[in-house]
Amino acid sequence: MALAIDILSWVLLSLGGIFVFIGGLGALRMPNLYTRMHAASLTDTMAAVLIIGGIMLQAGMTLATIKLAAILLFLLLTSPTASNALASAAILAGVQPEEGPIKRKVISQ
Amino acid sequence: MTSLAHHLPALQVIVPMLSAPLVMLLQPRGLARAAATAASLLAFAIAIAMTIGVLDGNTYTYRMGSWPAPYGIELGVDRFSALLLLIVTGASSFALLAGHRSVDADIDESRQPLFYAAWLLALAGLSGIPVAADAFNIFVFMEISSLASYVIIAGGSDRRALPAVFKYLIMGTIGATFYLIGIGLIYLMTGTLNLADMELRIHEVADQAPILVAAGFITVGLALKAALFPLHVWLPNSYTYAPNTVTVFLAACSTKVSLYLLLRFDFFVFQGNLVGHDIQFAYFLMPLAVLAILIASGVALFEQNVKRLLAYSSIAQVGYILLGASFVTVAGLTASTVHLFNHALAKGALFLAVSCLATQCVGLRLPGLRGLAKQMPWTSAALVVAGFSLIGIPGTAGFISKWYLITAALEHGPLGIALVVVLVASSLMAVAYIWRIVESLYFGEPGGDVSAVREAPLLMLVVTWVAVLANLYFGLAPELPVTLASSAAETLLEHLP
Amino acid sequence: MIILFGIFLLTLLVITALAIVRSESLFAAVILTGIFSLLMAANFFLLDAADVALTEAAIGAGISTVLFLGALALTGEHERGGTRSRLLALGVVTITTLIVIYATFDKPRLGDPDAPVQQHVGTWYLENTPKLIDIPNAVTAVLGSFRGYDTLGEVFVVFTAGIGVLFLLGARSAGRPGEIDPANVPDEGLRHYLVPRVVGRMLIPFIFLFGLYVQFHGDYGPGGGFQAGAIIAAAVILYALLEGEAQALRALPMRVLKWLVAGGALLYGAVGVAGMLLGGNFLDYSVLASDPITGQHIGIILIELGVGITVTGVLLCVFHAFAARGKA
Amino acid sequence: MYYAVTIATLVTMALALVRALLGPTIYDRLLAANMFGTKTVLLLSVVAFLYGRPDFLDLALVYALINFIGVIAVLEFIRERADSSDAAQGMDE
Amino acid sequence: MGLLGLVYYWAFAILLMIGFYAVIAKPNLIKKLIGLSIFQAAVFLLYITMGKVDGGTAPILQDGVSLYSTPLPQVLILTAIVVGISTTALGLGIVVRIKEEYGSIEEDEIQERDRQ
Repeated sequence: MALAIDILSWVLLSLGGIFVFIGGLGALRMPNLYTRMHAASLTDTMAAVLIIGGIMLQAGMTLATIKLAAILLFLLLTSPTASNALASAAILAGVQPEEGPIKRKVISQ
Repeated sequence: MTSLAHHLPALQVIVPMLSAPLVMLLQPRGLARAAATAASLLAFAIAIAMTIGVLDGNTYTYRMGSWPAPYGIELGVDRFSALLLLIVTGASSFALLAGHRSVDADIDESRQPLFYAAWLLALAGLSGIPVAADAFNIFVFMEISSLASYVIIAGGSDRRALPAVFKYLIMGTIGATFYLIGIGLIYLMTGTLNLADMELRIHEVADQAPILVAAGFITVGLALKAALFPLHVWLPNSYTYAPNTVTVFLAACSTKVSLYLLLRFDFFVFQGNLVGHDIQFAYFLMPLAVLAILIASGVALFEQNVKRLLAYSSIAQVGYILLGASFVTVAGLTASTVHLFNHALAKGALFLAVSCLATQCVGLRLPGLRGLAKQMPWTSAALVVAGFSLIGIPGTAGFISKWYLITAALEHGPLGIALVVVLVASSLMAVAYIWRIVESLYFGEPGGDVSAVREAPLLMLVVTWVAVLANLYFGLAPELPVTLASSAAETLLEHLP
Repeated sequence: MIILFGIFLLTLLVITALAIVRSESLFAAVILTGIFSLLMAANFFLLDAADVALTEAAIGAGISTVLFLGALALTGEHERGGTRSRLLALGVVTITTLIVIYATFDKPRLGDPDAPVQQHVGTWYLENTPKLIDIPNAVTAVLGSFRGYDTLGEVFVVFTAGIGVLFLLGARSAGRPGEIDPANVPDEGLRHYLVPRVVGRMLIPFIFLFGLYVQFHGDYGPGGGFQAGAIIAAAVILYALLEGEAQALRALPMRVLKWLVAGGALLYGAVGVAGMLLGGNFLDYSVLASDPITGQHIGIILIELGVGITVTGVLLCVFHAFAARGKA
Repeated sequence: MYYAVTIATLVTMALALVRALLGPTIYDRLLAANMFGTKTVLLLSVVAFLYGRPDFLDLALVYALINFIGVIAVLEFIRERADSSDAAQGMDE
Repeated sequence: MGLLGLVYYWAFAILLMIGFYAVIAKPNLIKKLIGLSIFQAAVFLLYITMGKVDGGTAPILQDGVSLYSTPLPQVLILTAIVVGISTTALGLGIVVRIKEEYGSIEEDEIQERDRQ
């Protein structure tokens, strides 16, 4: 049983690590603001769930787990909210998603 | 009564400090002013009590929170710090007593409680530094006094006060941060923050690079705060555009406290241990002091604004004080410590007289002062006598310190004679720039109609004249500052190897 | 391994700092300053300074960003660019840096248990905190009791800054009324953004609760008055951002805030004076109760409370002072 | 495994930092800053366990909270600026 | 380890340099304040670095742990951080007033306007 939990938690942690990295890559490499946001915010949430879930399994039933749950809850609430607010602010300000093939080079400025 | 005497060093700081929040909450401005003045006078009384105590041979130490010394924070008052406390609390009390006209003119009523609260904090910060015996505690109080000084300087109605104060804030913070780096490095090598403990423990590591670097950082940081030439650029504008009362207070004591700290660190903490300290003084500080004296006096010769003129003269006086210290002899240190006191008296009295002038004359430019002596005889006379003291005419306090400086310089052979020449030259320059004020007041033709000009309010005049008479008194009977200063000098030198 | 993480973070820190200095948009610089603070805090955490990391995060990344933004809203966000006296600056800076680097050669290496810092006073604190004060967090013990006088000074530094900003921004300048009437300020706050508003409102009570936890748990874990004050102030600032200044001012009027500012400082001072009246020295908490250790506990809780109140009050006063200046 | 997660987080922080430096719009920077914040939270949670001091998770909570407030503050700032001037085009370079 | 330990001190030196440069060379007043906070943050790093001990942990006493980093530098830096934010807040207040009075926050423009 303990082994199963260990394996499960390692799987979660490594998946989380991969998600984190993919998100970072996406935020860097995607061509425009909205796609970057897409990459960043989705992986953010997923990675947080996976990593904190993994740690929670390691921690077992302690005060730490409750704190971790609080952190997770907090992240789940605030992270998408911040992304949403960001996107709507960008749209209101008139930042246009670019269509078609990428015109600008990504790392131009 | 003994228990009260025991608490005096703590009370010196906490009376003004804890009065500040109370003053802030007092709404009618008269009440806030009265409370601030009362707190300041109480602090002055405590300083006098402690001075009497140290003259009787006591030294005060106080353990905050009753924790033993290197672990808790210790306070200590010896003769040197007592002298400083007298200057700080005295300047604050005189300025507050004389100042309500000037404050009313510059600051609207609703903001006055905040102003007086900040004033008290500046007072608490400035008196917290001489009392403290812990390096980091000094930093904290340095910051209280600096922040509070920025606030009260920025209260001036002239908009140019704002950039001036911003410059002061930047340079002051750099100075304080340098100081923080310095004590960080010392702490790194000794593991302690208590000054006395530091002196002992620094001995083992004195030849290591961090200590040398720390000495450099602390000296430069404090020199910034003390407006030592060429790090003085924040001072003239800050003093010029601050409300007049604030100038009286800060000009009399704020750079002095940093100088005190510089001397204290150099002699107590570093000197006994650091290789090449005499080089630091002879080749580094002494030339700077001479330059400060000559250049700042020279600039003062051509200034049109009275406050600015006196501010440059203050930079020159910092040079005098440092020059005395750079001899590293009893005579030299006595001279510079006496000058700390006497310059505070002279400059305080001068700026008090200037703030009397300011009640009638907007702008305080020399041409605007022409012919005011007839209308304001008492103010003008006060200005003249205080000016004499600044120049160092015999019979005034200024003479005493110049005399000691010259005696100390003469101990140094040919170099000393050259320095005496510098001193005489700069005194002549002081005669010239004070004369420019006197000339405008007494012999200038009024530019316009001056019949509406009245003498300053009675209370201001009385306070100004008390300060002026103090100049004369300490010129004729200089025992108090000289006793304190010479024993301060001896204690400073005791720490040399 | 962890030291490598630290060095990686330091590299990021230096890059961020360079970018901040080079950036011509002040707005971008402020955002980067937030990142800088987070990096700094992460570094502090790796160096075992949990309390400092907490403070740096709450104050550096949170409050100071908000304050900078508040000022930027009033001053404009573009730097005109260019540098002044570049050579002089480079000269001074290079000399300073060389001197500092010169000092590093004789330094005890990082983490050396025999370094003087670890020996003398530091050991004493670690050994005596359980005996004399009996709380687990040695940082709180030193902060609150052994060096309580510094902390008092620190509270008064914050207090000075608070009254300073009130004093400066209370001044009437051309065409600007000093105070705004909170009743008739129209639509403001993030009302257009429904989602943040709903979520934010939901979170505020929890943030408050967490602030109180940090305040009173400071004896046992990282935390204390400064951090709690910053967190609670942040909660109120969040409320003000979501619902508008006026709402926040209605909940906590300026008058109340001023009392908080003065009250916290006075509470701290009063604890010290109480020690004096009961026969100890200033800030001696041992005499506050019959048992010295209980006395220390009472003293530390009270002064931390004073710190928290003043910090909350000052930060909110400063925030409102900037905001009011913009709206008027 | 904690180490691997830490390294992944650190690398992502670096990537986010690059995005924050490149911009080009302020929203990109803000996005990067937000991402940076959540990564710091994760980093702290993991390192707290790496150090064996899970009581330091309080810190991570504070970071999450401060990060959120920071983003909201910046958005409010942008909105206010957009209200007061029409110069705001979202581009800052 | 020896060299790695020095890296922290050097990072302190470099950050100090960057902040100090911004304070001296940047004419924009807000940029100066930002530089000032970097400058101060560098000093915080110096203090915290010296408190760290190998294999130690944060000075929050716990059963079963015997080696702690020393608490004193952390206390000092807690104080210094708060002092830093106070200075920044006051500085920003002054900058806002300068902007209102002069219409600019660039040092040379302000000097120019004073000369008029």
